[in-house]
Amino acid sequence: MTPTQENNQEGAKETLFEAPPINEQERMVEAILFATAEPMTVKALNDRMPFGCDAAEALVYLRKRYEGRGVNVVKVGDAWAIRTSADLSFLMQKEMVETRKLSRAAIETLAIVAYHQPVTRAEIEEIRGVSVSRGTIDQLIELEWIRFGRRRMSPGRPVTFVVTQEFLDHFGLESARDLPGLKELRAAGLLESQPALGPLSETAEEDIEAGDEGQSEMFEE
Amino acid sequence: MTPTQENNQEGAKETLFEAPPINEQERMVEAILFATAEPMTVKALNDRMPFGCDAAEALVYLRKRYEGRGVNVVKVGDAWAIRTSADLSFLMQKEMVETRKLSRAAIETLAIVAYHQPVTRAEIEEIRGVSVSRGTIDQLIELEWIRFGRRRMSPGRPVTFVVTQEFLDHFGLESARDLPGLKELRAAGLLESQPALGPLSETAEEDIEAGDEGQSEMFEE
Amino acid sequence: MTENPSTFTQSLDVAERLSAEELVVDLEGFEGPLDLLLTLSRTQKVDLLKISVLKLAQQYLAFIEKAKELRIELAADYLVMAAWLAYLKSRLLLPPDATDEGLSAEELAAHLAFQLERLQAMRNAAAQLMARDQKGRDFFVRGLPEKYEMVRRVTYTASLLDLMQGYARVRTRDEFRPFVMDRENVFTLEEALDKMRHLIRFAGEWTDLASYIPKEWRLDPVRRRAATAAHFAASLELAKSGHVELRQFDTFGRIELKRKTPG
Repeated sequence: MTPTQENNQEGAKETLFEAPPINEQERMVEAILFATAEPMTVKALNDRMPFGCDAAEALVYLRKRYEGRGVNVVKVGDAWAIRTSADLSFLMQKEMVETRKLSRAAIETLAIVAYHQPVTRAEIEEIRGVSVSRGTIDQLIELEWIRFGRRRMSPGRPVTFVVTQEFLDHFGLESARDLPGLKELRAAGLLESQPALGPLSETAEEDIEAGDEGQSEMFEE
Repeated sequence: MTPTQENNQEGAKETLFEAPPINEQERMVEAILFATAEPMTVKALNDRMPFGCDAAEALVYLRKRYEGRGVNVVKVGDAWAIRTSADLSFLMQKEMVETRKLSRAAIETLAIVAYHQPVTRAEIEEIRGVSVSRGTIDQLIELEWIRFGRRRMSPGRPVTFVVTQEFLDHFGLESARDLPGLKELRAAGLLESQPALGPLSETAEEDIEAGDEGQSEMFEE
Repeated sequence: MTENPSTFTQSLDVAERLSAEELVVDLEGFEGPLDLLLTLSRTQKVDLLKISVLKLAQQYLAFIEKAKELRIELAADYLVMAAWLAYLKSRLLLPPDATDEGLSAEELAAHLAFQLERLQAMRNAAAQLMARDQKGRDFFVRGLPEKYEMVRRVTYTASLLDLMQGYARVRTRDEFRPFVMDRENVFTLEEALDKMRHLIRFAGEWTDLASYIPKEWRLDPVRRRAATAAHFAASLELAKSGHVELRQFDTFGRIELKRKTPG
């Protein structure tokens, strides 16, 4: 028996205790990462795989195999997981956009802010003649059409509301001053008869004291 | 401009409305199937993919890609899923789901439904020679392995039972046609419903005259 | 099915009888008479299709007898099966009755053999099914499924016109009234008069004033009021000009009108 043969025989004996070929190990890592409910560390992978396996090496191959695929092998902390490729995340959710018309209360509130800014909530209520719900203000803030302005230097230091740049963009206005006045509204046929006051009087307080015509909200539904 | 250039331009314009290339579609199907534990129908896949995609074609490529891998693309009824390769089950001790041991009655009833579907309760009882307890049916329904099929168009309009997609998924079957030994059983005439003649069929004579064996439907609510 | 009846008792050898006794003790384990028959048939060690139903009937009846001796309560279906098998046995032993129109004993026996074979086949199928790779035991689903989310996003819209109308609404009181709306709900005297002039020619009898109001003006209260007023005013005009007579029997009662006959 030549030494070579001897070596071969020894080699054959060893294979009984040898780790599976690397591509088999790669399959194993793939199956485990697919089925586990949490990311797996290399150690945890090795603990599960047959004796002698090298999960770290198998991971290198697996990672390469999934490069550019719909899912990728990614490192999460010191553990590994299979995750949806970032560019395909849109497949995991469906966005349904629903367009709704703003409620009458919201439009009126918005209009008052636009014409009277900066305006307090109490003033808005005075002008509309009905209380303004918290939800209406919140909705307009969320739409980024109004925002908080400076606090009024009057007792209680109430917050004021002003319209935003977003509002101007949406309604195609250069500034809130470009809003058509009541005269123009009338000319446009939006108003039928004489109003008591101009819309752009400088201070809201005056409007309320003098005009007071927003009190009875006849069109409120 | 040469005609070729013109064509190119036209081609470029069209791509704006064209489906993504097939390898992109394959990635998408891959991502969607990886993300879910439930089998997905081709229709459900198409619904989630961009307009113009052909999930069925992408699936052909994807299935081939995962042949021999640690996870495989499998067909379940008219749906598709990714499942770990069965030869790697030894790695999955942790993922194993402890299933309640089914009674002999439940296992036999399940087999009868699978091989004889759609089958009425009376037919199951005729085959087993014993009444089927409500609990047995309930257990199989709860496991989502059987469900109600269409009512039989025979007197009393008895309900029938059929196996579910979950049944196919659980037992790794592409369809009910792939049940083991189905062909042989059919060839041996053992799946034909024969008129009941024995002493345990309550209304044997009438049944024969009426030419139908589903008369006594005890499960009718 | 050609066995000699006299050989039956002997054919139940000691081993069989012993096994039958064991069966008696284990009766609880059987799922009905068919199951018992299937178990008994195994002692014949032949293909189920070639089974001797006569012999099987004999075995079954012997088993039932034994159970009775041991005062084991038998479920009714075991007894029904015993009675049927006793009948079948006698039929199989007697020469066939040519006048009998029913199924022959051989046909009944063949069907029982079929039932046994089918039950056995289903048991084998069940075993094969359960031996398959199973989900959650041999193969596994995705452990980290991702949620498919339906994101509902609501966008609100309003135009500059909405805004201006809203403001106009707030800044004006009843002065601001949609012009068109009013028009829609006004039934003018002229219209009523015009219409009634044509209709009263046919009003030879007393008729309710309300019946002159067009259908589409009757449902909505606002419109009905407007139309009623217009028609009432018109009827006064017509009475004044001498075209109709009016009458009302009590306050708020219905108003009736009639064409005034000339002269």
